[in-house]
Amino acid sequence: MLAGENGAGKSTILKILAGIYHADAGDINIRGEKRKITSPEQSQHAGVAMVFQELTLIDELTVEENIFLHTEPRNRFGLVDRKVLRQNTLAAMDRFGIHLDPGILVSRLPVALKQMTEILKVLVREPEIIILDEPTSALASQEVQRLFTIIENLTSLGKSIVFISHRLEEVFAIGHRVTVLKDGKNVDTQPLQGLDEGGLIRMMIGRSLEGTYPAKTLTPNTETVFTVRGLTSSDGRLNNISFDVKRGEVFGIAGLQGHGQSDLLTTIAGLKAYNTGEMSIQGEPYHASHADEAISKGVALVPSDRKSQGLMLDLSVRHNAAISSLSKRLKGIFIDLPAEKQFVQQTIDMLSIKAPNMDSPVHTLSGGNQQKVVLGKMLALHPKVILFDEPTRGIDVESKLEFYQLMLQLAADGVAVIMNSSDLMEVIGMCDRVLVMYEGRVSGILTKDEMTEETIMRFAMGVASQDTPAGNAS
Amino acid sequence: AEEGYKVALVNYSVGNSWRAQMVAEFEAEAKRLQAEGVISEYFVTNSNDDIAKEISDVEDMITKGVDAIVITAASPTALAPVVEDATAAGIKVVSFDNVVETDQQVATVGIDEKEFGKICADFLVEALGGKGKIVVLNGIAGTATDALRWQGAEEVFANHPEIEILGTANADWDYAKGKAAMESMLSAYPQIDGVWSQGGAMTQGAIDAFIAAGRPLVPMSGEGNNGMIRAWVENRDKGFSSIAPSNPTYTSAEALRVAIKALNGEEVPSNVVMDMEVVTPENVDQYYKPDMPDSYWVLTQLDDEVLADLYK
Amino acid sequence: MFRMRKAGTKASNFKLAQSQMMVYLILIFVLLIAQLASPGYLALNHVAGILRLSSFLGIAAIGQTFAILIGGIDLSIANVITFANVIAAQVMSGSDSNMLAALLWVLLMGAAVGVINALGIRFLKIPPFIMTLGVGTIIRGIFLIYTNGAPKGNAAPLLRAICGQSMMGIVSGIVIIWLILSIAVVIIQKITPYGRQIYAIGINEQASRYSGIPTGRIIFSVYILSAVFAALAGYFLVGYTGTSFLDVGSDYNTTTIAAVVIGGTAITGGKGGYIGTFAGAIMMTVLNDFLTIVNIPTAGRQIAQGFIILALVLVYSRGKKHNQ
Amino acid sequence: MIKKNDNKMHFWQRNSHTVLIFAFLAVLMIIVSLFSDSFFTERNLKNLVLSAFPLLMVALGQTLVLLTGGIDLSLGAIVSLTNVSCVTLMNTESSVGWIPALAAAVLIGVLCGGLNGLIISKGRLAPIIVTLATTTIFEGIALFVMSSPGGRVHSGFRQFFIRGINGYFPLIVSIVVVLLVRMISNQSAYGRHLRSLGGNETAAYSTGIKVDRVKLIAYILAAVLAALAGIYLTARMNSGDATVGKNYSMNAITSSVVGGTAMTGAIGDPLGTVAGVFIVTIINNMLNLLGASSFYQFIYQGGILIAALSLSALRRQK
Ligand SMILES: Nc1ncnc2c1ncn2[C@@H]1O[C@H](COP(=O)(O)OP(=O)(O)OP(=O)(O)O)[C@@H](O)[C@H]1O
Ligand SMILES: Nc1ncnc2c1ncn2[C@@H]1O[C@H](COP(=O)(O)OP(=O)(O)OP(=O)(O)O)[C@@H](O)[C@H]1O
Ligand SMILES: [Mg+2]
Ligand SMILES: [Mg+2]
Repeated sequence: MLAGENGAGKSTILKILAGIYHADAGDINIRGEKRKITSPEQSQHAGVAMVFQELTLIDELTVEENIFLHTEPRNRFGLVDRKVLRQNTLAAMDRFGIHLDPGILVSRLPVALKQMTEILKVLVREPEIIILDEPTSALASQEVQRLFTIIENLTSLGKSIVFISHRLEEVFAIGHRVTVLKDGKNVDTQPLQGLDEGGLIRMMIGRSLEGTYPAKTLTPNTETVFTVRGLTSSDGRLNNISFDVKRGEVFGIAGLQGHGQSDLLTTIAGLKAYNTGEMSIQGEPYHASHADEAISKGVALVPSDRKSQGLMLDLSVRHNAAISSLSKRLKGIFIDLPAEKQFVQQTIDMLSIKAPNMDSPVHTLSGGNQQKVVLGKMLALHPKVILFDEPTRGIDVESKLEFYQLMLQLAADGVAVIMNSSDLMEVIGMCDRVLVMYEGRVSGILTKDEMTEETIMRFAMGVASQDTPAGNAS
Repeated sequence: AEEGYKVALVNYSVGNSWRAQMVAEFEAEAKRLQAEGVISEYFVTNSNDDIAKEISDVEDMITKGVDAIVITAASPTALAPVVEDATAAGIKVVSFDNVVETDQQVATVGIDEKEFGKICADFLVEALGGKGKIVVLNGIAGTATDALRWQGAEEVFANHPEIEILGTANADWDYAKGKAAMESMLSAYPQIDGVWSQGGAMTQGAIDAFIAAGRPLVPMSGEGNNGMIRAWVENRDKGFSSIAPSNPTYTSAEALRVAIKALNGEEVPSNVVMDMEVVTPENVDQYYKPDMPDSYWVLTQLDDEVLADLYK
Repeated sequence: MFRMRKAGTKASNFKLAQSQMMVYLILIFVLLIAQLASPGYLALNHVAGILRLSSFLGIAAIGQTFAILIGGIDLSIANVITFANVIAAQVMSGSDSNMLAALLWVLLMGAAVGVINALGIRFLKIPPFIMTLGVGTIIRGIFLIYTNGAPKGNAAPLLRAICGQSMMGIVSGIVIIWLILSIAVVIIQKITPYGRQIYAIGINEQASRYSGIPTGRIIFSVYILSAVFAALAGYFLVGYTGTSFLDVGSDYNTTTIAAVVIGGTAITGGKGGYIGTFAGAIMMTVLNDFLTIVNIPTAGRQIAQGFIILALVLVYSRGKKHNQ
Repeated sequence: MIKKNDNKMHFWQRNSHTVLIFAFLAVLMIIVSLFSDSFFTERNLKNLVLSAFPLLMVALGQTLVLLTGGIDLSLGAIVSLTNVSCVTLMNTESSVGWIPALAAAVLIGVLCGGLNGLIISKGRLAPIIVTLATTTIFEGIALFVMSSPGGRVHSGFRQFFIRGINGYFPLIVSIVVVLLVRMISNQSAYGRHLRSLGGNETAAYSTGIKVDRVKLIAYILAAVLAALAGIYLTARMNSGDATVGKNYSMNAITSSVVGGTAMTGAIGDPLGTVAGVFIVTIINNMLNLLGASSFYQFIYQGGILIAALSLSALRRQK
C-alpha cells in the first residue's frame, strides 16, 4: 500500500519503477537484485507492470487489441492471430472474472470499464510486481470487490502488489503494509495490522481529522431550487426522469455503470440534446442546447474525465482556472490581468491546490490537484445549479473533507447541488436524498433514512423500484 | 471524314494570361474551322502543371477517338511515350510551345527558343557596347524553355568576356518573383548595367523594382506582354530601351492548322519553325495597345472582338 | 525531496515562454551573418525593403497563425490571395476613388470563403487540411472562370504609393499598416477572452466546450478571420504588383505555415502566437533574399533553405520527451 | 452489463466507411458511364489503372504515415528524386542495366524516408514541418541530379513494366502491394503499434512500444512506396523529370482521407485508400471524357471531393 496526500509523489515514484521517469539517484532492487530501469521495456523485462492513474488505452483499438498490445499472439506468418487473440482474451476474462465485450472499441466504454480493461491488460502480462495507481477511483463497489478478489488470488500466488488509493477503507481491506509519502519523502512504512484509519491519517497529514464526512448543520427546507420533469432523450438513454432539488440539500445520483447517470448530468448541462421534458431553476424555465448557454444560465458541470473533459493539460493553472469565468474579470474588452491573478491565487488557497506556481502547465500537477483546478474553474462561476460527476476521484482524505464542506456551503447558499458518485459510502455520507437510476429510468429516490449500501444496490440492479418498497422486495 | 474531324488541344496549364490567350487562339481557329465544316468537334484539356495527369489526358483523348491532337507538354520527354501511342493509334499529333521530343509525331511547331535567348543577348551586348555588368532573370528551373533560352544567351556572352554576369535568379517568369529578386540584387550590386531576362512577366517586375529603388533604368530584354511594353513606352524618353522577341500565343492555332493539313494528307515538314516576331524600339508603337490590360500579349491573331471578350 | 530528471517540466515552461523570443535572437544572428557575407545588407533602405516584402507574408500569416493556434490549418490562403488580387485590380481599375469599394469586395469575398471553410469543418467534420485544400481548388476554378485566365485592371496610384518603397521618409506605408495590425492581433491573442478561448480550444476542444466556451462559433470566426487576412494580403499585393497575376498567391500556403512554425507556434495548436510569426515572416523573407544575393543556383538554394528551416525548428520547437 | 458479442455489428462499426466509399465510387462510375460509352471499355479501364498506379503507391504510403498520427508532405519530392535518379543511373545498353538503377532508387527511398523518420522521432519535431522542409531539400537534389528533363530508359524494362503480362503487370503489382500494405496495417503486430501511436503516443510508449522505431519504419515504408511510384513513372515517361512528383503529396493525402483515414491517426484502412485513389483519378478521367471546360474542372474536382468527404460526416452524425 502506498498512501499520502495529493502531490506527495506516489505516482512519481511508481512511474520511475515503470520506466517512465528516470531516477537521478538511488537503486532499484527486485528480488534482491539490482536492476537498471530506464524504459518501459526494461521495466517489463524486470517483471513490473503498472496500471497508471491516467488511463493509457488506445481509444481506436478494441478491448482485446488493447489488452494484448505489444504482446500480440502471432501466427506462423508473423501476423496477429485473431482467433488466438480472442481465445486468450476470453480465457483471461474468465480467469480474472472481468467480463467485457472483447471486440468493442475502447472509446465506446465508460471510464469504469476502461479501467477494468486497463487492469486486465496488466494482468495478462503475468508480471511479478503489479503496480496499481488509484485503480478504484472510477470503480463502483462491486467492481472494487472483484478487483480485491483478483488481488488476493495474486498475492496468494506470491506476486507483489503495490496499490495506491485515497479510499482508506480499501487500504485496510486488502493491504498488508503501508508506506506513507509526504512531499516526496518517505514518512514511514508500517504493517496495517494494528493501525487504524485515524493513525493512518495522522501519518499522512501529521494531525488527525474529525471523521471522513463533515457534520451537517443545516436541514434542507422545502423551497425548491431546481426541477426536472419528464426528461427523455431520443437515444433512449434517458427515460422520463423527474426530480426536485431543495434549498440546502445535496442531491445524489447513483446507479450501476452505464445506466445513464452521466447522460443525465451532461443533458442538464446542455452537452446532450433531449427530446421532451422541462426544467426550471428557482421557478424560471430553463433550457440549454449548448454548454456555454447552460453556463451563462447558471448551470455548471464538473465532468468525470478531467483529462479529456476538464482540463487543457498544456495550459497553465491560471489559464485553466480562469477560462470559464473570463467575462467576470474584464476591463473594457480586455482581460484584467491583476484581477485574474488575484482570483487564481484565491482559488489556489481556498482549495489548497499544490502547484509550483500558477503559471506552470496544469499537467505538472498531481492527479488530485488537477481535479481541484477543475473544481475551482466551475466554482468561479457562482452557479445556481452545480452538477458533480465523480467529483472526488483521486482526491485525498483531507482535501475531500474540505471539498465536502464546500459542497455544504454551496447548498446552504441556495445552490442546487447534484452529485453523481459511484462511491456509495460517499453518497450515503453526503447526500440528503439520492436518485437511483436503472436503464435510464428513475428506479427510486431514497431519503437519508432509507439509504444503505444494500438498498441502493437493490434499486440500481432493478430488483426494487419505487412501487415495490425497498424493504420487502426480494 | 465526311462530317469533319475531331481535334483536341492538350494543354498543361492555364495559370497565366499567355496560356489563356493561347487557348483562346486555338478555340478561335477551331471555331472557324468548325464553321467551314472541316472539324466537327474540339476538346481542350488542362493538366494543371501535372505531368502524370497530362499523360492520362492524352490517353483519354485516344479513348475518345479524336483524329488529331495538338499538345503543349509539361515535360518534353515524359510525354513522348504516350504521344507515340497516339501516333500508333492513327492520331495526327502536333506539338507546339513546349514541344515533345519524339519523331513519332507529325510535326513540332514553335519559335526557336535558343534564338530567343540569342536575340536578347545580342541586344544587350550592343546596348552596352560589349562591356558591362549584368544580372540574369531565368524562368522555371528544370524546364526545357528555360534551358534553351539560356543556352542561346550563353553562347553570345561566351564571346564577350567583358560582359560580367553578377548574379542569376530563377524567377519563374513571374512578376512578383521577378520584382523581389531584382530588389535583392539591386541592394546587393551597386552597379547593374543591364538585365538579361527570359521575359514572361519578369521584366515588368524588374523595371518596377528599378523605379521603386530610384535607380536609373538600364537596358533589359523582355517578352511581348502589354504591361512590359507599356513600361517601355512610358520610360522611353528616360532612355530606357528593350527588345521583345516573343513566343506568340497563336502557335496553338498554327499547330492546329498543321494538324489539319496532315489530316488532309498534305505534306508537312517535321519541324515548323515560326518566324520570330520581335518587338524592337523601332516598331514598339505598332504593338502597344494602351487600352488593353497589362496581362494582354501583343503578338496575336485574335480579332479585337474576341480579345475584348477575353479581357472583358 | 528525491530528485528526478524532469526534461520537460521547468525546462519546457522556459522553452515555451522563450521560444518566441528565441526567434528574434536567431533573426538578429541571421541578419548579422548576412551583413558579414554581403556588406551593406543592413543598410537602412535594404532593411526597409525587406520589411516591406515581409509585410505581405506577415499579413497573410496572421490568418494562418489563428488557424494553426486553434488546432487547424488553412490551405485555401494561396488561392484566396490570388482571387483577392484579381478582384482588387479589376474593381480598382487604376483609380483611387475605387480603392474602398475594392477593399470591401475583397473582404466580402474573404469572409464568404471563410464561412464555406468553416461550414465544412464544423458541420461536415471534414479535416481542415482537406477542406481548405478543396475549397482552394474551387476558388481557383471560380477566378479562372471570372477572368477567363486573362486578368485585367490596375492598382490605384494611392495603393501603389502605400505599398511602394517609402512613403514617410524611409518606411513604406504597408509596413506601418502591418505593424498596427500586428499589435492589434497580439493584444487580441494575449489579453482578450477571445484570444484565451482560441488557445484553450487549440489544446483541448472537448474540455473547452465543457468549460462553457462557444467552441463552434469561435472556430467559425477563426476560419473567417484567416480568409479575410489572406484576402487583405491579396489586396495589398496589387499595390506591389501593379496589376493582377494568376499565380501571385501560389507560394503562400507553404510560406505562411513556415513563418508561423519558425515563429515558434506549435503546429498542433494552442501554443505560440503572432509575436513569433512576425519574426518568422521576416526570417522567411531574409532567407529568400539572402540566398538570391549569395547567388547559388536554384537547386542549391532549395537544399539550403530546407536545411535552414529544419535547423531553426530544431532549436526551439521540439516536442516533449516521452520519459520526461 | 455485458453486451453479447455481436460480430456483425463490429464489422460494420469498423468497415462502414470503406463500404460507403466503395459505394460512392460505384455510383460515380455508373454516372460517368451513362454519359460516356467509352468509360467501361477495356482500354479505358486499363488506362485508369495505369494512371492511378503512382498515386496509389504514394497514397498507400501516406495512409501508413497518417495512421501514426503523422503526415508526409515530401512523398511527391521523393517520387521526383527517385525518378531522376533511376533514369540517370540506368544503363540502356546492358540487358541488366536496369537492376542497379532500380536498386538505387529503392535505396534512395529508404534514405529519404529514414531522414524524415529520424528527424521526426529523434528530433521530436512535428511531421508536417519536417517534411515541408525536406520537400524543398529533395526537390533541390532532384534538380541537381537532372537540371532539365531528359534521359533514356532501358527499353526491356520499360516494355515489361507497362506492357508486361498482357499489360496487366501494373494491375498485378497494385493488387500485391495493396494486399501487402493492408496486411501490415490491419493484421500485423506492427500495424497495431502503428495505430496505437496515432491513438495515444504516450500510452503506446508506456506499454513498452518502441515508438521511435515504429515511426521510423512507417516513414521508410512510405518513402519506398513513393520510390516505386518514381520507378514506375520512369518506365511510363521513358525519361526523367525533376518536377514530376510535385502534386502527389497532396493528392495522396486527399485520397487517403476520402478513403476514410483520419488525419488524427489510428483510424483507416488501405482498402478505403484504394477507393479514394480511384475517385480522385476518375474525376479527372470523367472530366476529360465528358469534355468539361478546363476552368470548370477545378470546381467539379473540389465539389466532388467535398461530397465524398461529407459521407463520413453523415455516418458520424447517426
Ligand atoms: N512533470 C512534472 N514536472 C514537475 N513536477 C511534477 C511533474 N509531475 C508531477 N510533478 C509534481 O510532483 C509531485 C508529485 O506528484 P505525483 O503525481 O507523484 O503525486 P501523487 O502522490 O500521485 O498525488 P495524487 O494522489 O494527487 O495522484 C507533485 O507536487 C507534482 O506537482
Ligand atoms: N458492459 C458494457 N459493454 C459494452 N458497452 C457498455 C457496457 N456498459 C456500458 N456500455 C456503453 O458505454 C457507453 C457509455 O456509458 P456511460 O458512461 O454513459 O454510462 P453512465 O450512464 O455514465 O454510467 P455511470 O455514470 O455510472 O458511469 C454507453 O453507450 C453504454 O451503452
Ligand atoms: Mg497520483
Ligand atoms: Mg460515467
